Amino acid sequence: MKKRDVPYELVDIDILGADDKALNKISADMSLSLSLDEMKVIKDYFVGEKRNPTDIELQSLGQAWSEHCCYKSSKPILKEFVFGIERDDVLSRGDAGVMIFDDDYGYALRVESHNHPSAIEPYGGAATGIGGILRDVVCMGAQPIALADPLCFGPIDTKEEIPKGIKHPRYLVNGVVSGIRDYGNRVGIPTVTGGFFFDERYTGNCLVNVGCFGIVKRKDLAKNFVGGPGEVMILIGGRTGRDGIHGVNFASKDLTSTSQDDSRGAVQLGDPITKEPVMHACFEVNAKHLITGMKDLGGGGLSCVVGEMALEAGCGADVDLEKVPLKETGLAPWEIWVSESQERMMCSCKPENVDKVLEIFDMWDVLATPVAKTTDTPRTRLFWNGDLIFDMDLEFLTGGPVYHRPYVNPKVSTKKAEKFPKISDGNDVVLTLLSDLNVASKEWAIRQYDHEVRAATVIHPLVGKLNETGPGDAAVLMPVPGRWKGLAIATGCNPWFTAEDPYNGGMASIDEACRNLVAVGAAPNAFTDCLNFGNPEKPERLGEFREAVRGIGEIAKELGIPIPSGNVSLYNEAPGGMTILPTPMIVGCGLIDDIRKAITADLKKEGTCLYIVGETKDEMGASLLFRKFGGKEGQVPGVDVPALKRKMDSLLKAMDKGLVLSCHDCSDGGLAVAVAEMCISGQIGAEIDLTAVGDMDIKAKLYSESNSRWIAEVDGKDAEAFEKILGEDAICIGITKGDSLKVKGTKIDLPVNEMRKAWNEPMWKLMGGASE
Amino acid sequence: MAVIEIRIELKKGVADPEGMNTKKTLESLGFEGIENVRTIKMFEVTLDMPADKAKETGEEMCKKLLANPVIQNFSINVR
Amino acid sequence: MAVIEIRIELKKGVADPEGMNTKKTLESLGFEGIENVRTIKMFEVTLDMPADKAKETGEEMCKKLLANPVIQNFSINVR
Amino acid sequence: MKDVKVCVLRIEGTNCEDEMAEAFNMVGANAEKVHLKQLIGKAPEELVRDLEDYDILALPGGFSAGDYVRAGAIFAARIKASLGPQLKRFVEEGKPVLGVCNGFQILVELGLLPAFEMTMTPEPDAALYTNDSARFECRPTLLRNDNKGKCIFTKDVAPKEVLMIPSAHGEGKLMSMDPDFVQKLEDNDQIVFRYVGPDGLPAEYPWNPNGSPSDIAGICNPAGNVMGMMPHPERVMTRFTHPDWTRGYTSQDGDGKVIFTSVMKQFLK
Ligand SMILES: Nc1ncnc2c1ncn2[C@@H]1O[C@H](COP(=O)(O)OP(=O)(O)O)[C@@H](O)[C@H]1O
Ligand SMILES: [Mg+2]
Repeated sequence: MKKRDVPYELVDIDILGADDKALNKISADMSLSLSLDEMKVIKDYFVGEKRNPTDIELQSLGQAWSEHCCYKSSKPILKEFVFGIERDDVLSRGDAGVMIFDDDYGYALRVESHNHPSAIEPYGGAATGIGGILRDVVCMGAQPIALADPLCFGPIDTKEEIPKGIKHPRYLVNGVVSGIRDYGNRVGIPTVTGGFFFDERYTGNCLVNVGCFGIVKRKDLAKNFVGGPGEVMILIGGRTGRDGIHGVNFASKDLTSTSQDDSRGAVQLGDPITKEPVMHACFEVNAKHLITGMKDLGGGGLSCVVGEMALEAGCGADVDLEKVPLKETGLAPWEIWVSESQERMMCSCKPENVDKVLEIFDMWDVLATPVAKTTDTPRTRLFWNGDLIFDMDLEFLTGGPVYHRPYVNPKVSTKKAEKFPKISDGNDVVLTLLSDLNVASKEWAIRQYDHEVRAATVIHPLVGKLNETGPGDAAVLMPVPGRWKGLAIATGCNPWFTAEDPYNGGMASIDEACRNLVAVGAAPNAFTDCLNFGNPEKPERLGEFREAVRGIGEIAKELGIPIPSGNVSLYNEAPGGMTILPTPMIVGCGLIDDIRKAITADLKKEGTCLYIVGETKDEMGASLLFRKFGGKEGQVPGVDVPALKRKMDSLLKAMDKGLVLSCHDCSDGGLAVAVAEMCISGQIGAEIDLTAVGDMDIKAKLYSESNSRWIAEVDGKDAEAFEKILGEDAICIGITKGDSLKVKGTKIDLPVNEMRKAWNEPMWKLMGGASE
Repeated sequence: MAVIEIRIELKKGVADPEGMNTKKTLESLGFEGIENVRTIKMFEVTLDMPADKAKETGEEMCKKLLANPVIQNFSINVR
Repeated sequence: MAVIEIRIELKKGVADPEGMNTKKTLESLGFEGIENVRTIKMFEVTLDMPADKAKETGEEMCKKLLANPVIQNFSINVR
Repeated sequence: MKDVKVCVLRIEGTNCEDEMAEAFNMVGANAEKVHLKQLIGKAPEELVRDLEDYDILALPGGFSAGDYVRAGAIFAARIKASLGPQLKRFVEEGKPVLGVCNGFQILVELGLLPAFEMTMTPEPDAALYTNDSARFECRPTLLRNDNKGKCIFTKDVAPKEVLMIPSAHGEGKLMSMDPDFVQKLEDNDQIVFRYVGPDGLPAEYPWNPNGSPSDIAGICNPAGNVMGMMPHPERVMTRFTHPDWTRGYTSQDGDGKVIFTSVMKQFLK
């Protein structure tokens, strides 16, 4: 290592003369997180260049070649199963996916993880997660219209001692929800859907997944790369500082008990009030067609965005690094280059438009600085006051390694080894399931989020009587003022299924997203995913990942529904090596032609018929009942995709004809919990008779979590028409009546108010505050 | 009875958006010569215990709830 | 150069929901003997001027922006 | 009807301006979103605007300047420093001024509400303070029109009529240290909306989401042309953004619309 004799910090690294040990030492000393093999490839490159690299060049490689930036372990698997489900209505697969919404508009979708920063600093980690996902949508030229936040934590009611270096789940939940609230509410984008998953296996490594959805005039759809050589690249928004250095490397390794102290630089607070005008200004320059491309600064900061924007257009870039506006003086060039300071975007424009672009940013009091020019050779060159300090081939820099790592397929849970737990046939089981934190009301969080700002929320996250609500399935938005066309958004994921049977679990996640969308009357149109898994260098973990992705890919392909965007988060392992539940988080988007036909889950009146749509099978594996009462093994629910398709089509048809009063999907806790939830939100009881559901034990009928099922409420006068459309897929299971839920052949006889209390109170009690 | 003041401030190097926005506004109101604005959060806690015990308790409170050691420093002052 | 600390607290008699909430949470974590928790907001302002002028400026800042006289008192401390 | 020009004023962090402008446009006005900089000449020439050219001023919701320091304080301070006299004139001419949520907080910080003694008091007479729950509350609220006829924003609302208008705020408790505060408001017919429970009885939490004394949700100035309210009428212009519309409805109009039609009425002459 040799400090160069210049009035700023620059070091030449002797890689040409380094042996294996020295290469490892360089990687460790500079926190590059590069393996020996990777260091060797880099050495070969510089042998070819006949010189040693500078520190900034090596740092740049460390960023670009991280798992987070280049998907080196996951890419082959994604390619094999989920990429390339083509359909004509995919408008873009950029930083966010964009699909056709109607003749004039497209909608954008993307979900991303912010797991490791949130485990260390929940408030700032979650807030900057929201900030980052917003930028992914903004750089498509799309106005964000909704946020989603599926979250996974350790049990907040745990009585156990939390290991050192780990924060209590309750503290994490509070911090994460506050962070999402303060950022989302302040930028004025409604958080309309999400999820909470609680399990011991998330205690050491919580998951914070955030999704964003936007709407864009098709003629204004932005590109995420430059238009060609000779253009100017303008850095927009926040200043660059030492915050957020090495964030991507941090995201690409397991957490350790000292992560807290080591990774301080990777944690930031986020500044929504800088972001808000940045969004306005970006839309304005884009709508006026003054720019050629736009991309956000996320993982890897400038080091990733400049190269990616240029290379995609076959160009290179010359950067004047000293022009980057800084938060503090004295940053080394490499720090500026890799810093992940928040609230920054990059855009490119023709030289003649620079002044007009700068004027608009100035009007919004947003800092904007030309920092680079595009060239016609695919190389990035960095200058510091004219000195060349970085000169690299872009293909090499951004290409990154690809690994076909070894994997073993996991052993799956079977019916043969099933142990059905001893349970009563009375009220206590239903109440226990309703008050399980994974089922119980999430109102404590939902009402802290503004889910109505922008005045376009048609179906809210909680449904039913005012201030006496129950759980909804999907949110529905009316994104274009004056048009009735709607966009529905829902999450789907079953980490417990995925742990016991990753292939079926992957399928079930998509199935659930579809069920939720169809339950409100929307036809599934596209998915985005955030694949949260463990360390891919362990063959068992990679096997789980591969099987889950195979499940997701196969069902999406067979349904013909594209996945135009997504994100992978690996290395989710806690200090001590405890791995998370494999968690393929799916967010689905659906379209509904007329939102006035949308449907909610709350029972509407007494004396109507209740149907179950879809076949109930003896599939108890990984069910909530088994988890709660100590059942073992069992068949994990699979998906019959043609049947799913048929049921979705006919149910949507019945809804379109106005035959369905309310509808709710069956998921955790099966049919019993689904009906109970509909009673809770409608404040109406029901009398259920499951004789026609098949010849299984009544307990399996009540609590099996077979996929592709819904409960539908139908007015007596419409029953015949409904049955005609649904055919054998719908079975009448009872009527709405009185103020208790009764199930024939069991001792279940539960007042709605008692169910409401069991369902409503747990999270309020644990997190503090008064419930409805 | 003891009254303690718990003072929680951001560590050096952690950006303070509220401070920055406040600075900007003060400047737009015509104030000059502002080098920096930092926000600090304080809790005044009245405890039914002797002063030395109160200080210890305050430290526990910071560790368990009030401060995040990753980005914040705390100090306790017994009044 | 002067550093002033502007301390903004609620007037006596104004309930402090954030303080009460914090108290409840601390109690749920097992802390005992808490009589009261009040929240106080502070701004640390670095000013390029002599100390006496800085104090005056701080007062102006409170009147113009930082405090609402209906519910809040302020005090300024020059460091 | 003449072209009714509405200035929907914003700065960074204002975030309900789109729906506020849309709401006015839906009732036939011509609403423009205007940045404060445009009104004080700190903008390119073609963007400079004069407050005087507008018929209505609307301060939308959001988190202006992040609600840092205190909700609405920063925006109010900036308006006061740069636009005070024009704004005072605007109000004295009897032109309508509407503040919703953050807009209400700004009107109070500006001294335009309650403004017992003069058009615009030099210091605030009240404060919108942290909700009793100490949490941001996004939930449906029922508002009863308790105005006796002075407020120009409720001309079309029947006395004691109840509207469902949703709330979403963390600081909405209207406070004053004056023990006669509510009585004074009452005497001047300055109370516009009170939160009520579903049975029309006094609202308990969560129906009163912030603990505001006497369940006050919105007030006007003594002249009746400046109104501030915490709940968001612009979010319920159609029935289909009400949280419970799937349980049945009689009109496709939302409950918020009548506030906008009311104020437009005076331009119909
Ligand atoms: N699991 C996945 N399924 C589909 N697309 C994916 C998946 N993971 C990543 N992608 C897509 O690959 C591209 C690169 O992802 P990423 O590196 O996370 O983006 P960014 O550079 O914005 O952080 C994006 O277009 C993203 O949508
Ligand atoms: Mg991105």
